[in-house]
Amino acid sequence: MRADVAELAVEIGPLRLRNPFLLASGIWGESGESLAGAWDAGAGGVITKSIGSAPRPGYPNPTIESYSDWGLLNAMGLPNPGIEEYPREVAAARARGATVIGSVFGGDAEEFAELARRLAATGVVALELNLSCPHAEGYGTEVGSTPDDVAAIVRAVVREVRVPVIAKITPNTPDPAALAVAAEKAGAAAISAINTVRGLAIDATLHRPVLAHGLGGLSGPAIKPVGLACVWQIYSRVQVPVIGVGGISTSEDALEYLMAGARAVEVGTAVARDGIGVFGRLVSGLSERLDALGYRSAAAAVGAAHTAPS
Amino acid sequence: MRADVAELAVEIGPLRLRNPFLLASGIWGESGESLAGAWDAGAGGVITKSIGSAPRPGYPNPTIESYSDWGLLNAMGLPNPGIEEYPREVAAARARGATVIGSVFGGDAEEFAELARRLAATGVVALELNLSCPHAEGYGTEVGSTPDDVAAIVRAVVREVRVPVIAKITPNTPDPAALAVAAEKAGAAAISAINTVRGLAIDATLHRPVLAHGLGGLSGPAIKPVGLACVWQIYSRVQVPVIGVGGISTSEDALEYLMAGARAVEVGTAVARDGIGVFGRLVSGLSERLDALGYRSAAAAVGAAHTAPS
Amino acid sequence: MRTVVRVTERVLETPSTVTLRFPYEAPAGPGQFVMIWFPGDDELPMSLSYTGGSSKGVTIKAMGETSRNVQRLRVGDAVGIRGPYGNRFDLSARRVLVVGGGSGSAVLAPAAESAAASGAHLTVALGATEASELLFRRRFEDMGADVEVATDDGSEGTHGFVTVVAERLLATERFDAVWTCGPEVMMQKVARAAGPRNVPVFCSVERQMKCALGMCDACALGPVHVCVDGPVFPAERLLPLEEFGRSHRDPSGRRVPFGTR
Amino acid sequence: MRTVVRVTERVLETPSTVTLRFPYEAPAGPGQFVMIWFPGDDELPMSLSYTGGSSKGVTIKAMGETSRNVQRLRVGDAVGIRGPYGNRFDLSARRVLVVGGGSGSAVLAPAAESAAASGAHLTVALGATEASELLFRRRFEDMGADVEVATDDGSEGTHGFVTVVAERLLATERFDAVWTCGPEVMMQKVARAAGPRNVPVFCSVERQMKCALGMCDACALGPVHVCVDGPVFPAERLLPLEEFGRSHRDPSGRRVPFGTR
Ligand SMILES: Cc1cc2nc3c(=O)[nH]c(=O)nc-3n(C[C@H](O)[C@H](O)[C@H](O)COP(=O)(O)OP(=O)(O)OC[C@H]3O[C@@H](n4cnc5c(N)ncnc54)[C@H](O)[C@@H]3O)c2cc1C
Ligand SMILES: Cc1cc2nc3c(=O)[nH]c(=O)nc-3n(C[C@H](O)[C@H](O)[C@H](O)COP(=O)(O)OP(=O)(O)OC[C@H]3O[C@@H](n4cnc5c(N)ncnc54)[C@H](O)[C@@H]3O)c2cc1C
Ligand SMILES: Cc1cc2nc3c(=O)[nH]c(=O)nc-3n(C[C@H](O)[C@H](O)[C@H](O)COP(=O)(O)O)c2cc1C
Ligand SMILES: Cc1cc2nc3c(=O)[nH]c(=O)nc-3n(C[C@H](O)[C@H](O)[C@H](O)COP(=O)(O)O)c2cc1C
Ligand code: FES
Ligand code: FES
Repeated sequence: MRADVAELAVEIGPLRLRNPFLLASGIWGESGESLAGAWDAGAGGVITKSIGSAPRPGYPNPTIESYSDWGLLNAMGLPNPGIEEYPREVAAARARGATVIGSVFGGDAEEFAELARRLAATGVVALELNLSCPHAEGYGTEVGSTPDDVAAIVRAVVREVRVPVIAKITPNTPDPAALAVAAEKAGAAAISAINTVRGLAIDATLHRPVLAHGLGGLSGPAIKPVGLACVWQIYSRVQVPVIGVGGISTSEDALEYLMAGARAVEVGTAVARDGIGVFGRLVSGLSERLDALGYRSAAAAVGAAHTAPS
Repeated sequence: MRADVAELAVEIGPLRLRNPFLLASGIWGESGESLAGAWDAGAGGVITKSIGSAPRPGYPNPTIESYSDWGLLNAMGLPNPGIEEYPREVAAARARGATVIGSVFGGDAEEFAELARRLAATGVVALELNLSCPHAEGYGTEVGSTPDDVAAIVRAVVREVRVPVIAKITPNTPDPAALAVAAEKAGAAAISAINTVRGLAIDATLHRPVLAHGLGGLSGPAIKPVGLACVWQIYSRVQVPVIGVGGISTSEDALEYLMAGARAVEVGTAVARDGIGVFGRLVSGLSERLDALGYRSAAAAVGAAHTAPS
Repeated sequence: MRTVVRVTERVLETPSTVTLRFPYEAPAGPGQFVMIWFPGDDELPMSLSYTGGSSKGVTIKAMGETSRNVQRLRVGDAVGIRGPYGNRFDLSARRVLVVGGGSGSAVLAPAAESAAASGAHLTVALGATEASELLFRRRFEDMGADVEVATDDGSEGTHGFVTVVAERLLATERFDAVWTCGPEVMMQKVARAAGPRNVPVFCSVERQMKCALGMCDACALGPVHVCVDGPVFPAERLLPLEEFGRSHRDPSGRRVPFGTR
Repeated sequence: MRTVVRVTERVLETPSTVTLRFPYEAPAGPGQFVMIWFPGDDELPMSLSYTGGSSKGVTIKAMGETSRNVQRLRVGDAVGIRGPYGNRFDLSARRVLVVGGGSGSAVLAPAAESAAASGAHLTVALGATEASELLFRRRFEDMGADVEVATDDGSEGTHGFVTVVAERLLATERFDAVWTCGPEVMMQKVARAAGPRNVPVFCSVERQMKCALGMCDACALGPVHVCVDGPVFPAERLLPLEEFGRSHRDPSGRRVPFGTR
């Protein structure tokens, strides 16, 4: 028996997570049984697919392109069964004991607010706002790309719901911290960063984009530096907790995010490469690393890289 | 003897390049002899290190972190001998016959204009504006992150010089095409995209950022999808030629950029992995691929992915 | 990790089904599938109907828009391939009953072929709407299998569902395993007939697929992801699932009963 | 690709020079260097003074701020290592004259050690400001080399520059090769003395280094990049260069004559 085992539970505002590892939105989140499966595999909480007002088939295939073991480009196109049907999936996951965080996307503040209200009613413990969905089909920019947009959406949602609201920030911006500050001022209880990085794949032999939609979002190891930079910048400008996302597949990656300022992390693409068992490995790996470095808890490591002795 | 060999020479406005492969700014560009070396190795043109008003040592080491074979993070901090000393390096490269493009960076439009004027006087065939340098030390955003900034800088430079002005666009923006459109309207003869993607590396054992500066810029294969997306978006919104940069290390990569809309490409990080011989391989590889796909010239492939038959 | 290949051979197997052969080096086994991209059109999961060596193949039945368009592909046309994905049939059984309906033979034929080559004895129950649609009948015969057929219209063999043939065979002969692929109701019936006789049944199932990497949840079937946990499952894993044989999920993730759009 | 290691051994070689040993698996050979990061301080290029096996070492002379700070590192302290980078000494010569000045012995000692182990005969001309600063004198003696010393203050051996010793040795003995590392003016003199006698001279040179990957141009010396083309060069490659022995470039890339800041 080891005398000291680091405490892995973390708090995101009023929310207590049994460990810092959340299933990222869009991964395994279409069905309640899958959400429950990720919870059973050891996730500290699971985030639903981003849910919209109406059922959406998403873009046609090809929807993904993968790059050896360092990256994945996707343009799923936010497929989801819609807010009408989705509550049964949340119920299925909750029935199995999962800590479920809802994710919603909309075209404007009003739509976000209405979706949030309805998803909150299913008993999710928090709501994450996907502030990186395209404004309109085929057009490059995103709903949450200016501080004003972000503030308007967060404000509208916070008025509607009592659960903590997490603003998920895009990396495709000159100043992610400015978006986070806007979200915090508007009442967000936490900031998550990042969503995918805008990208495109071309097949030269076929002289066309690979993804049916053309533009997509890059995820996986390649974006870890990008996510770390955003978390680093955001952490030093907001008071609310930050949740790190982007390229996390090992406990070392997660620890780097904690030290950059994340209080919890989300894991997406790693599920594709390593299977859902990745959560078990992340949990035990982080525990060992924290012990080895002498941290008594995951929380104690949060932001450590900002205060390194020189 | 093959009957048809694709023409590799391309035109960027009034500028004719013997092939589409340019040495990217910041790579081998501190000394004139190195620039000449890249030219001798087969580059279609060489871009100088970004030159500022005064000599700058750059940030202390560590200035780079590498990720297996897919990426590199750097925060060199724009080291350069300053505009006073640098002309001798351009002269040395030109004496060896190199097609030299100058690169400058500044804190505002006025500084850019003055630097451009002085560098243009050295006989560079074009000027690239590095519109991605930090506004101020340690602060995250960049000089060229809004269309207004970009327009003001380009306008000021275009007034001062007669050589074609290339605006180099940051990927850390919601809408790269908007920056490109602003540059075009202000008189840029071409757009180059992209500079590095904002990133950070943390060492968890040492609980501190790896780079002395903290934040850095990601380059190499990992950012190819990001660069392709920017070129793709820019190409469909401007008339002037686009120059693709980011993660190019094979002729296939280059061809993808051409098809996304680039008329020429810049090669940076690949020089670290593959040596300067990469230029020779890129030139011959592109020639073969164009032949195999039935293109009579590199120029004929430009934008091909925008008009794919469905 | 996508490879663009050119079709080297095209065989019209039935009036509605075409086989495309192409060079593809990645090792694969019977049961596995690829994601095949028809440029300008959809990318679809397709079982490898030829799994060995460097010339692979898929056998595609005209169903919806893409699979209909694909019938027009010609030798020399380019397609994108990624994979193979998913698991393989366990080829250790020595006496195997193969039950195929419609395009199900596409995945069953290479499995049967491998088993036959290593000495297994195969009995094949083959079903189709009509005689001309019986897929790979000749291929099964060529490997020395006993082939019995059923057609919906009675144009050949038993008049009616192939399940009738399968039930009779299960009642009269002894098998170590049943391999089946076809409509889920068919597979359900086969599994229920084999269960009491303690013959393990392996079903190859189909679901909506997008990533094929076990990530996007498009292919979720209860607790499993068909793309990585399957497509081949022991029937006892499937029978308890509420959705098996009853509903699948459309591209948006809505649950849709079989037989409706 | 950076590894954080902990110092396992610390040896004070001279009053101003310390050797740090640490576990580092990557294979390396004499002549190569690592980029060693002293957290909270600079990252510097350092030749490996111990290149074999999994316990590597560097030997650091107090020069500027970082290399002075480093003298205070203790066993158990963490440093970051990347590399090894650069080329190696050609160890095929059988009669070698080794000429080291100051910390130059750091890179020459492992080369000499390897050559001696395979039967080469070594003569070492070692120079330093004063007797106590003669680096690795004992290590050279232990490998069976003939060691001759020179000190600037005459506290031991020849009074004056080590080049005087080297010139005398070159005039009186026969060598297949000369290996040298130290101030460039020293190496220049050695090369000029050996040239007429047709003895090839290999110099290990130092330049400003940042990337160590052949990309940033910080280490450019005429047409070569010391980090990837060197650090070991045949003298005839260096002697024609305008900068060799005369100037280097400061961190901004400005050309600075040696001996000035
Ligand atoms: C692992 C795997 C392996 C496969 N292997 C093969 C194979 O070897 N050969 C082969 O031909 N196919 C195979 N398929 C099926 C194939 O991927 C396609 O689903 C099929 O070709 C139809 O695609 P489509 O886009 O042309 O048609 P779709 O437009 O998707 O329509 C397909 C058919 O299903 C009907 N349909 C569509 N939606 C519904 C619905 N909601 N409810 C009920 N019916 C609906 C349509 O009316 C049509 O008849 C496999 C699928 C999987 C998952
Ligand atoms: C490939 C390679 C291998 C090396 N191997 C070793 C080794 O094994 N052992 C070792 O001790 N060092 C080695 N060095 C040198 C080492 O990297 C450092 O340069 C040295 O330790 C001084 O670093 P510093 O930061 O402490 O000093 P700095 O602050 O860089 O100053 C170093 C010294 O040089 C002087 N100086 C600084 N700038 C100038 C200038 N412009 N002109 C003239 N003098 C100047 C300073 O006054 C000071 O005396 C190697 C360098 C290279 C490139
Ligand atoms: C296939 C896929 C689907 C995604 N869908 C969503 C989504 O619906 N909503 C959302 O906020 N983020 C979505 N994301 C982004 C992820 O939640 C995450 O922010 C991103 O992938 C970076 O993390 P990773 O590198 O661990 O994958 C999706 C990512 C992928 C790869
Ligand atoms: C070490 C290094 C230094 C760079 N310095 C500059 C610079 O001075 N000016 C500039 O515009 N871009 C600079 N860049 C960016 C490159 O020119 C290029 O835009 C970027 O690296 C992406 O291309 P790559 O993936 O081929 O490296 C630098 C990149 C690297 C890696
Ligand atoms: S197809 Fe995406 S999880 Fe199976
Ligand atoms: S140190 Fe960067 S090129 Fe040599």
